[in-house]
Amino acid sequence: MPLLDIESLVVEYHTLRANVKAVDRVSLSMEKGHTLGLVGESGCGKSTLGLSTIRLVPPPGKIASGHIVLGETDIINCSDEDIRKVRGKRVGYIFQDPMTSLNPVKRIGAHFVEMIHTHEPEVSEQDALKRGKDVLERLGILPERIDDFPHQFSGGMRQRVMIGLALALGPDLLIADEPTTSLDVIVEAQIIELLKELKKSLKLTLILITHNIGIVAETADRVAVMYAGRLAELGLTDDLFEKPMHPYTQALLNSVPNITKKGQVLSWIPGAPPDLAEPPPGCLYHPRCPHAFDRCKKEEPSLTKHNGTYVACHLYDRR
Amino acid sequence: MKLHLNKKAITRMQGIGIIVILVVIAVVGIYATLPTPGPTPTTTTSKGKFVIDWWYESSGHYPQSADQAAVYKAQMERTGIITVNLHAADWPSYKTNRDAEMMPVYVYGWYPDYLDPDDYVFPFLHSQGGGWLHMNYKNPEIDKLIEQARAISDPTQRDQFYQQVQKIMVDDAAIVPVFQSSAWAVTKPDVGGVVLDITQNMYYWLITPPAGKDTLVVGTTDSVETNVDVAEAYDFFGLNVVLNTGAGLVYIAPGSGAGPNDFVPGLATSWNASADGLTWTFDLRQGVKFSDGTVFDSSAVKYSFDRSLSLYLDDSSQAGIGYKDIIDSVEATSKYQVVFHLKIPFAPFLSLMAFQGSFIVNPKLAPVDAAVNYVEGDAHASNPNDLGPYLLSSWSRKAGKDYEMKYDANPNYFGIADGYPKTQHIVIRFYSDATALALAMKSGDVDMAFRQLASSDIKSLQTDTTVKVWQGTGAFIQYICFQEKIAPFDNPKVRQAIAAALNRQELVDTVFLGQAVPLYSMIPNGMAFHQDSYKTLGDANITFTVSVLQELGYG
Amino acid sequence: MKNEKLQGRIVVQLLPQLRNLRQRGLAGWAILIGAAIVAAMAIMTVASPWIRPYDPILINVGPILSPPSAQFPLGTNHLGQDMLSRVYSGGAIMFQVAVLSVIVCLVVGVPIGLFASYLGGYTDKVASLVMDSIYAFPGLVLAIAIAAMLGPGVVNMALSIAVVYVPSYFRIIRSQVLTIKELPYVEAATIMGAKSRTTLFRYILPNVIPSIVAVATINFADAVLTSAGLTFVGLGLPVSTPDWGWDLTYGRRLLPSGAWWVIAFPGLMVVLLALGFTMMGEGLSELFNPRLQK
Amino acid sequence: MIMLLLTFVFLVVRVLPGDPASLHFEKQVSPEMLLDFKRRLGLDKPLIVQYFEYLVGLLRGDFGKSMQDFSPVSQQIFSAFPATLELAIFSSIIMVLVGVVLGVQASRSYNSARDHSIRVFGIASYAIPVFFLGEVVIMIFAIYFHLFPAGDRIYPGMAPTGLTIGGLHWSSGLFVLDSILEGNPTKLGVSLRYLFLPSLTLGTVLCGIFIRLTRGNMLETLQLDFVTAARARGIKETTVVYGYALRNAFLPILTMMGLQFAALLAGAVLTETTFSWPGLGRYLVDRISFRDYTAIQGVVVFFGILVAMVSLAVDIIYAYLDPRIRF
Repeated sequence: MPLLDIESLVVEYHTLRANVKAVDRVSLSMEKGHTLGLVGESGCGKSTLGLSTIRLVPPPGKIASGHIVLGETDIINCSDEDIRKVRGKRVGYIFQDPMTSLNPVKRIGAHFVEMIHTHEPEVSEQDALKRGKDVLERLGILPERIDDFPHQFSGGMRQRVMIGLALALGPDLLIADEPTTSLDVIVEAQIIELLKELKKSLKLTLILITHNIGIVAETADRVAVMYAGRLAELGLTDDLFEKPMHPYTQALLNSVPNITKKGQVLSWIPGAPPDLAEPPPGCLYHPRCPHAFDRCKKEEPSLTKHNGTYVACHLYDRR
Repeated sequence: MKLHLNKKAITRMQGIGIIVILVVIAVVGIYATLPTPGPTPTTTTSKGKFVIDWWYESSGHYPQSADQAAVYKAQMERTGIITVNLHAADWPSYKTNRDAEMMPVYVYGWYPDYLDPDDYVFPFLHSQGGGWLHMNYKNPEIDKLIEQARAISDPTQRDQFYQQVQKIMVDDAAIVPVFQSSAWAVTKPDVGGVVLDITQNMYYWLITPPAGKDTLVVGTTDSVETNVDVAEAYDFFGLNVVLNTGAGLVYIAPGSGAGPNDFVPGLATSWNASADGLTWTFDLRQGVKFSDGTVFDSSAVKYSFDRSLSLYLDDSSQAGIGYKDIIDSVEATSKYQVVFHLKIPFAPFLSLMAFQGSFIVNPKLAPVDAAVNYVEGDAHASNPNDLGPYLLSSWSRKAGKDYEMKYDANPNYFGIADGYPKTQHIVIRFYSDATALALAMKSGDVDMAFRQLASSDIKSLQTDTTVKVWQGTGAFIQYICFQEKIAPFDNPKVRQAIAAALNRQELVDTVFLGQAVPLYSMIPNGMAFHQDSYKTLGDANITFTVSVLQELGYG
Repeated sequence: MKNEKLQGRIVVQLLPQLRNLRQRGLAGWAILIGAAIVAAMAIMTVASPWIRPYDPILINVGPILSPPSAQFPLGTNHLGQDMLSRVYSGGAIMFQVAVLSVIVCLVVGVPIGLFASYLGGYTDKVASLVMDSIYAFPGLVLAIAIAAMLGPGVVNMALSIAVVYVPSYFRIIRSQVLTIKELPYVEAATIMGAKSRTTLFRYILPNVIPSIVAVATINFADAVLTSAGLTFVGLGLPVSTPDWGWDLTYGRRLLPSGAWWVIAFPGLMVVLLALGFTMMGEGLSELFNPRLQK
Repeated sequence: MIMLLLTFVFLVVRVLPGDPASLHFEKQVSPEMLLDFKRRLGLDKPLIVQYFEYLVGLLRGDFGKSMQDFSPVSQQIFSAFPATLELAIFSSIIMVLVGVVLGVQASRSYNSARDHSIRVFGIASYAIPVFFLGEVVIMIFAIYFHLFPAGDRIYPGMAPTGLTIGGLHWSSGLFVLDSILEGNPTKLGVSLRYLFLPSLTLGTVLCGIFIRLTRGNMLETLQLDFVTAARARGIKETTVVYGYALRNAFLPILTMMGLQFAALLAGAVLTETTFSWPGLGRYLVDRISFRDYTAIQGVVVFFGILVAMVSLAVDIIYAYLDPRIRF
């Protein structure tokens, strides 16, 4: 029984020009305690996917079809009240930019109190604060700073606070949406360390959304590669890094500098992701794919299993 | 595909939009440069139409003056030979323009001071008395007649003089009377004793309150302009406070036509004039007390007049009427007798004595060297009059306008024996305009509404069964003045032509919904010696107007 | 030579605004509708002498205060004048006042704004101080006070309104100039030794114009309302010229008699006119001032 | 700023056509009368002296003497001010409430029909002349349905006496407050009835700008990360909208309130004339027809001072509300 089960999810953005499928028939499922790395270029729909798991796709985007089931709650069809109970209580969410993710006019403590109160009204204010302090302490922030305003914290600190808020109610699932993108390298490292450590200590179920394959490599059990709103490849981290199957994945890996190899020329992916308003027929990757053959231009590849890894590419399902 | 079209459509629309804007700006711009009707204070008398620059007062000093102006314009232009450019000015500017003698044709109004025909001819037709109007009209003949008329008291002789005066008035047509406004009051049905006579006074002591009450609540839009001191007050309401809280030597019998025999005793019980009309002797009522208990006697009378004449404040009634030109001195010959020595024989002297400007103040309350002004929160100190039927018991002003006034019956009033005042307490509430007052009357907030109700309100109240509407002859007259310095208004023919083009009845019906009366003489209807002289020129006598103006080369 | 190059840059500067125009659908519609209304009214006013059934100042053409009827579609007022005719011709004064005041504002406000802010230093300080103090003050009250001193008349009304609205021009221009002054291509020009006059008129002015247009349109709307207000407090023109503001003023006195038609129609015209200008102004500023967008 | 305005007004009053003194008289007067009049008003001294005397006077709260009845203008202004203040307070309450609520509604249903209709209402309300709306409102509520009085504040007899403790006696001039202090529900009712139409009119006309402002800011803040983050933490929607977004959008609204105060006063002048509300605005208009220059000048200056004080107050509150600003 998976904790999270996403079934051919479609998320559309309605703009003046066209309806863009930001997420197109994506299916995923996650077991308790696992960590999924969700990678892909920016704009490939990974954040949208993340947000749709708590039904928080920003307008004009909306979930067009598919199922999302968390435990036994049907995320897509349950009432606003139920989904609200899910958010923060059962799913913690960490955002990309900690600088703007805290209410500038509220003290840190207020954030904790408010959150805990909304979900557990019975808890007294003191207890709530107490909890907040504990969490902060564990995240390496002096408890007394709970009375400060966000603008008095550094980026890294704020991200810790965000993590703290996300974890405060011990959620079943933690979604970290590019948690380190806006931070400098050193802080980034610290945050990642923190996440790994928390993951172990709290047996977190974690979805780590990022475009930084490096991070995925060291944290995730499984990796899902998204391209232009579709799943390109999904498999265990090791396999995927050992022998990437989808040409896109391969390109992605090649574009990462590898200090172990000497004199390696850093490669990049030619061309740009397709305009989803007028998506090309067939495989969305074929305009950039070195191995593309004419079937790719006509027929859209489906996700098929090849020794443990799911991949959507015609190279692997020859008929 | 569809979307694309839409996009283009929007763009095109906006293109059009921008163009339209430009068009609009252009059109409007051109339009704005067209000649604008700005004031041009000169009369162009070219061949063709006869153009009149016609001025009126626009800040509500006269009733519905703007409406009147609109009517005048329409009536003049009906002749087809006249074009009227209206010019408005607020009261102060209007007066400066008048003094600058730059208004060719202008409309003025008049409330009487003392009730006598003299007060309707001397200040207008007499070259000296009418100086304040700046019409530059001078006719020695009429001057002489007026002076003779005011000097003698024999009615029949005066009548003859005034007949001639009113005849010459029309021949010269220097000043054209238009209408005389009626006085109006609205009360609850069970209020009685309201007297609206030609004096324009409101005698509160004659009014009987609503059944079972001893208080009468009056609403008004009037407000004291300067103060209620005999020596300075010259506005209607200020003088009316004087009337009800003070007392004069004689009164004009309420409801009478203010004829020669209509004078009744006040503080004086009897009086007589010397043969030459230069000395007047008054025997005073005995046992009258001021509110502080001191006894009223001739010294108070002498004090009052000496004070007014020595102060002679610029905006006072005494200065306005010119008391100093009439009264030489006041002499207290005994404790209860005073003698007035006059400079000229003055027939309307009794009327002058009945006028509030001649009322008697309490010497203790009225300092000899200064006028008594409003004192915040102290009605007693604000009002030097305390011989009348009422005492001013409270008076509050807000933002320079009256807010509430209370009269209580004066225990020392000499008329108590005769059962006056009939109402013990009068409360006067001040409403900021006619609309508010009308609505207050309709909703029963007040027992009585007196001045100023708009004619449209009166009309609607007349059909209202829950109220009673009282009408009386008004002594307010309105008239048209010509600036004889400006050609061609120095020509009597032209002035007659304009007078003839008027349609007084239409004006009265349109502007005042029939609540005023056409006036064909400076001496108002209902007053002695009145004669409808201007009828000879007729109303809306277009043929006359056109013929005259054509003779002069217009049209 | 080099100037021409820079000219090219200006075009580049203005382009985004034009592209903007194509994108923002709503704003475009607002402008269009607003303009249409205003145009309609302007035309109506200009054409009134030919289309109105009666002379609007003729009295007793019908019964006094007769409600709307077949013969008098908008009824008659307290002098028996035909309201329809008055409504047709009643816009003249407002248009004149509005246009005049806007012209005055442009003539006075724009130069002051440009020079003060371009020169900076004391000129700027003093100018801003004066302008801000006027700007912060209740406009109508100031207008009333000034109009009261100047006395009635189209020009005087326009002047008193202009005094109130010059500051808003000044402010917008100033803020724009201050930003544009810093733009690289302007600095480039100065470095390349362009005369300050050239910089001001060739490079800065063109970029300020759009916002000036926007302000001017709003100013039109305000001028219309203010002139009506001035008339209402008795500082208007003589009765002889039909004017919506005047009818509103007099209508108030007729309220107790329940003659709604005397105020309703002139009032609606004023609202429409102001609305038209406002919509145009809103649209324009939405196009030109990115800050106001959304 | 006030100084500047003051000087401006002073000069306007003195320099512009028409010597105030000579305008005052009914008939042409002798020079000595004129001089006497001028002396009574201190108009005989040279301009600069008058100016400084005026300034000194102002510091003592003395606005000079009315040219009409020679009573001190300051007294008249202060007796009229409470009415205006009361009107201003109530109409700004209506203005802000209506504006903010509608604005929030609009922003929550972005681009929907509701949103557009609210926006149109906003623009329209800006384009309506106060006095026209006032007349319409009177026509409907007062003339036809007799629900509310058509004008004036409250008839004198009903004026509440305010707070009375033993012999001590204090009234603020704000009838609503006074009648509460007096503990007289009927008077409170009456005061409110008289107050309703004027403040409704003024409030409605001015709420447009708040609709636009609130809407704009809400749209921005609602898209900020911390709002999404709050939602992601499962905070209740109402809390998110009002506690988060509105709280953050409030500062600009507050600033606007400061700016709008001037517009409020201006609107009050017309509203008071329409409803014959006995406040400063009406006083000003009355005095214009008398050419009572000292009074006009007094009112204008007084308004200037008010505006300045309010904007100062706003700045202070602003600093207090925004944790990022600390002195």
